[in-house]
Amino acid sequence: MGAQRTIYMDHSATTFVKPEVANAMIPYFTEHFGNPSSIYSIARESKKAIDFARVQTAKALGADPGEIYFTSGGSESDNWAIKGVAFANRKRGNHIITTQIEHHAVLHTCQYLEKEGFEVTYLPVDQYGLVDPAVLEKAITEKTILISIMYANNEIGTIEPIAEFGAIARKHKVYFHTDAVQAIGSIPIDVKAQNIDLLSLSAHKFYGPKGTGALYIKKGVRIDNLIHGGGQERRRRAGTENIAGIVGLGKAIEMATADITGHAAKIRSMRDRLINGVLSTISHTRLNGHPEKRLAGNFNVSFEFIEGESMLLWLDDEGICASTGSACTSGSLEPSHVLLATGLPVEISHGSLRLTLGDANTEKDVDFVLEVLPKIVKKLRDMSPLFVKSGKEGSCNVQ
Amino acid sequence: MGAQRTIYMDHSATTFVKPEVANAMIPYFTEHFGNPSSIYSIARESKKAIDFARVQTAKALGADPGEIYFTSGGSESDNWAIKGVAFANRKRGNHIITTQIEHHAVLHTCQYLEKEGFEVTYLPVDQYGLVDPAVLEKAITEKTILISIMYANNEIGTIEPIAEFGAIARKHKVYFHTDAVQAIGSIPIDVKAQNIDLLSLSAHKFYGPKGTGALYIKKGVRIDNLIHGGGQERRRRAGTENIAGIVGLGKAIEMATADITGHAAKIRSMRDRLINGVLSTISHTRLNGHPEKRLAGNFNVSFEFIEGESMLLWLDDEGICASTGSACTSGSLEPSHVLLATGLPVEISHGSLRLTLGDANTEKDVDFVLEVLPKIVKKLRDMSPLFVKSGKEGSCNVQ
Amino acid sequence: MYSEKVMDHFKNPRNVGEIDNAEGIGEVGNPVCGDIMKIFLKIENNVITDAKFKTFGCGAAIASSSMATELVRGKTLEEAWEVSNMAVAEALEGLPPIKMHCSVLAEEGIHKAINDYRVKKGLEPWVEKNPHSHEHEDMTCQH
Amino acid sequence: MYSEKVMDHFKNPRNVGEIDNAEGIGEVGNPVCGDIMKIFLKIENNVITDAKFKTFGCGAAIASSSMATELVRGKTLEEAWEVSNMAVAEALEGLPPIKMHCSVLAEEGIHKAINDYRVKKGLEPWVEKNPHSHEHEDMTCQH
Ligand SMILES: Cc1ncc(COP(=O)(O)O)c(C=O)c1O
Ligand SMILES: Cc1ncc(COP(=O)(O)O)c(C=O)c1O
Repeated sequence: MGAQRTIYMDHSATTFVKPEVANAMIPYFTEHFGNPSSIYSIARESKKAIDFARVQTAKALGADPGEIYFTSGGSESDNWAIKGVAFANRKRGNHIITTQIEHHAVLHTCQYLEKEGFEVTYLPVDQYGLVDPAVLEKAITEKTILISIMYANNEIGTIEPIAEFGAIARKHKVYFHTDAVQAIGSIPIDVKAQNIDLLSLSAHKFYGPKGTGALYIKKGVRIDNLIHGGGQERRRRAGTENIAGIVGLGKAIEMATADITGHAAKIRSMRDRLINGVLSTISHTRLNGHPEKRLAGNFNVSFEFIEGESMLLWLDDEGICASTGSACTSGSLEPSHVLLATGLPVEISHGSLRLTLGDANTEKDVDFVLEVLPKIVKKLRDMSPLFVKSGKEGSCNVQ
Repeated sequence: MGAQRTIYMDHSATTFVKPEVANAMIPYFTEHFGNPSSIYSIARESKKAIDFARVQTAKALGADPGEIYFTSGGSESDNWAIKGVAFANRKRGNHIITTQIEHHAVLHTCQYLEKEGFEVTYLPVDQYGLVDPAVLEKAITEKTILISIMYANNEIGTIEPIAEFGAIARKHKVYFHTDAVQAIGSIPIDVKAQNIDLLSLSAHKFYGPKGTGALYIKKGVRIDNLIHGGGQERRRRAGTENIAGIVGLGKAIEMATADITGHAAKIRSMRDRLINGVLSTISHTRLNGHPEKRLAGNFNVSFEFIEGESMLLWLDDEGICASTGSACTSGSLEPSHVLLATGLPVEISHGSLRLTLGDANTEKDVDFVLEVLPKIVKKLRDMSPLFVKSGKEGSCNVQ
Repeated sequence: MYSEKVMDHFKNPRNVGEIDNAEGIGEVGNPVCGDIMKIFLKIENNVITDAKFKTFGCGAAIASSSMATELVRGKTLEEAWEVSNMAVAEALEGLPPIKMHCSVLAEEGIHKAINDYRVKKGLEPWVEKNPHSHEHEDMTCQH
Repeated sequence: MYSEKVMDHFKNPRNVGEIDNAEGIGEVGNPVCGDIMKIFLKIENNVITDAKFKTFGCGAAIASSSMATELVRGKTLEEAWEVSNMAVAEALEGLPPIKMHCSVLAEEGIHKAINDYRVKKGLEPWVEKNPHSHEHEDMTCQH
């Protein structure tokens, strides 16, 4: 299409790899390529590099290095955490608690477990996407073996009260897993203080490479393997280690967590200008997610009377990369399960747009989106049969 | 230690990434990083790159691109193929046939399935590591749903008669999976002609990156997902695609299969000189695996009266990278299950060495190993209490 | 994802708008499913002399509306009735499988507008020859 | 994987060889398990004046043999008996957990050689104070 430059506002879908991270990885392709399980010198180099990345990752979470297991990404980590704990603790109970707004890597895994004889409670959320700790506590039965609640939502950015959930889980002696894929680098995490037993993360969400993630497993947690085979990752995750990827994850998480507060403040200030600009210039517009308890870079908005994909296509034409809902479902016709869970009417959920800011953005990008987006919304509303019906006046903004 | 240069003879453990492959990958880290599930232009670049790699991979196997699913490596592919087919076909039967010499990614997966109520037959092999097709056919019962036999063994290099197994499986309407992790680039593969229903491969065994593999799933095969979640890989393997890794796999498999015969001939000639040199200068030495039906680069040898690890340490001191058995078990005290399956006595299996040649090697490397290895064996035998007992004379070489 | 033709009709949609006192109007779709099309036909002497649309929907829905109105302009009602969803999709140089329902919607919109005209004229509405052709697996939202 | 001390004793093992007419000889281990140690002691006036070994085994086994023979040289039999596997491992600046059994083997070899001497002299063999200390989880091959 006709774009001169690219404005990337889809950091929650994936991020570019930072040059420092790529540079850290490259020597492990052609030079230090030894299989870390071998005993010769070049293999020991690989092993050292992995050990170092494990320390970097552990530090970012307040965990011990021995509690970090590298995986192929967030989806594998979620699958492993949930199936692994479910199957290993089947004798203690068959009940799992999660929420209606989880990522599909959690939801579909839970649905799979339902077929295998497990019972799953999907907790509701309020209009902002928050799970109520009291509702969680009430859902616990003596058969409950696992609670899995995401740290921050990938679509609407809402940050959940994880420490409260952790305390409840601990009190009832139930394992607590959190999908923190969106939280790393945006929110300070301390797995010990927050009573987290298992935590999933994925490198490509914080300027690391795709295809590398980790699962934190607190010492002592009973969990089955997901991928059986060789003795890698202390016999818990088979497969020759993706050394370059692991090195990249380590470097990326170190950089992403070096100054979370300062970094988030910078992103948040750009994001807030974007939110305010859009909500004040475009009518019939709703902010989705919580006004304050949200990821620094997340802006999720619904424009009434128009449909999301056509917005995306026009934005793309202007060089702006955005999404409706999550990246994995943007090819689908189904409205976002997250927006519906917050009570947004289906027809309005179709007109949703997610702009997620990050290190690729500058204030100029915000200016440009604020210039372009109102025109696109107007153009689409002008051809929408719904807009006329409802009248152009009036506003139902949710602030 | 004191080595001047590195002689890498452990290509079956892992390979370096070829510069052409690394160069193909690098743009996908910092530049073309878009999530292929998104709809904007930069994401479409990612999608195109993955589609292209899928075509490259399919071509190398004689498959359709729609039958290739990218994974995080050989272990995941093996786990997916075996558990996926087992669980999806449970109603038809609960019997699986494999062999005693499979990689642990297959063996441990089968052992896990035994706990889940499946019955597994582990076929024996002859002294060369060959599975007898007649024995396979006899093992099939009406409950058999899957046969999994490796294409070529990672330790002793023996190449199995895969087309014969495929024909038997087809005749009895049983799914046939082969772990071809070691075969890619060494043996021409044609999944259609060989009646293969599922095939595992791993990029880092043919000069591609670690942490990327693929599973070929013939159209129509009933198989459950292993990693649930987003709709990637046509809804069969969730997780944001490792684009750089997939691009690397595509490029690597294209290069590795461009001239298999010519490439294998070159490696084989170096390898044969190494085998002949070692067997003719060192007594009490046995060649493991089949004399002809073996991977071009594989040399597996047992030296009586000495132990493998101490050999490796001395070789490493000379800059030579080698292994005993497979890389994943080299940290373990257990003798190789593959060597034992061929009938090698346990005490002799402890003195085994695997040298696997590949594109990192030159004729000079062979010269150097032939110069150094006899001295190392002599030094260790001189301090072995077994050597004196058995007498220094006589030879029991197996040719 | 979309053909150049689809993108052209999405970015430069032909015949957007309404026709005052249109002889035939057809509205199909459902906001819950994410697409609504409203087709306006000007009909003179059994011939469609003008066609316009308003659409709420994805890129394919807008392009299908644009193309369908283009295709029926100048046609007799009998000819216009025969413009199938496949004809719309083909004229657009193809649609992704999950977007085929948009061309179905366009066909339905034209049919509904023609029948609106016929009913107003006191004629029998035509019946869909093959209503089942409008069912397609990929639809997750049935209209 | 191995400490520098282990590598030193592996690459430059002290006291390799046999002692003709050794007063005490102890052979422990099993070729099936991948390690055998044979310890030779020269004993004069209740003191170990020379110690040598032959070992079939991994790097840690060779280094443990070397270190154990170093440690017992010049010691009285009573003192030598007290040289534990932990002492061997510590003198080697540590061993990986899965290799700790090699130091155990070295302790056992020394004990066996001392008792070989005692029995030949018509004395009671000493009993292992704490034989269970030699069991360790990481061993997959029990000797
Ligand atoms: C025969 C065979 N199968 C499976 C694997 C596992 O592959 P990966 O380590 O890439 O998971 C390997 C190598 O490690 C292998 O040699
Ligand atoms: C909250 C959340 N969980 C899990 C995932 C899955 O991670 P990956 O795509 O790296 O497997 C994602 C992103 O795709 C996510 O946003």
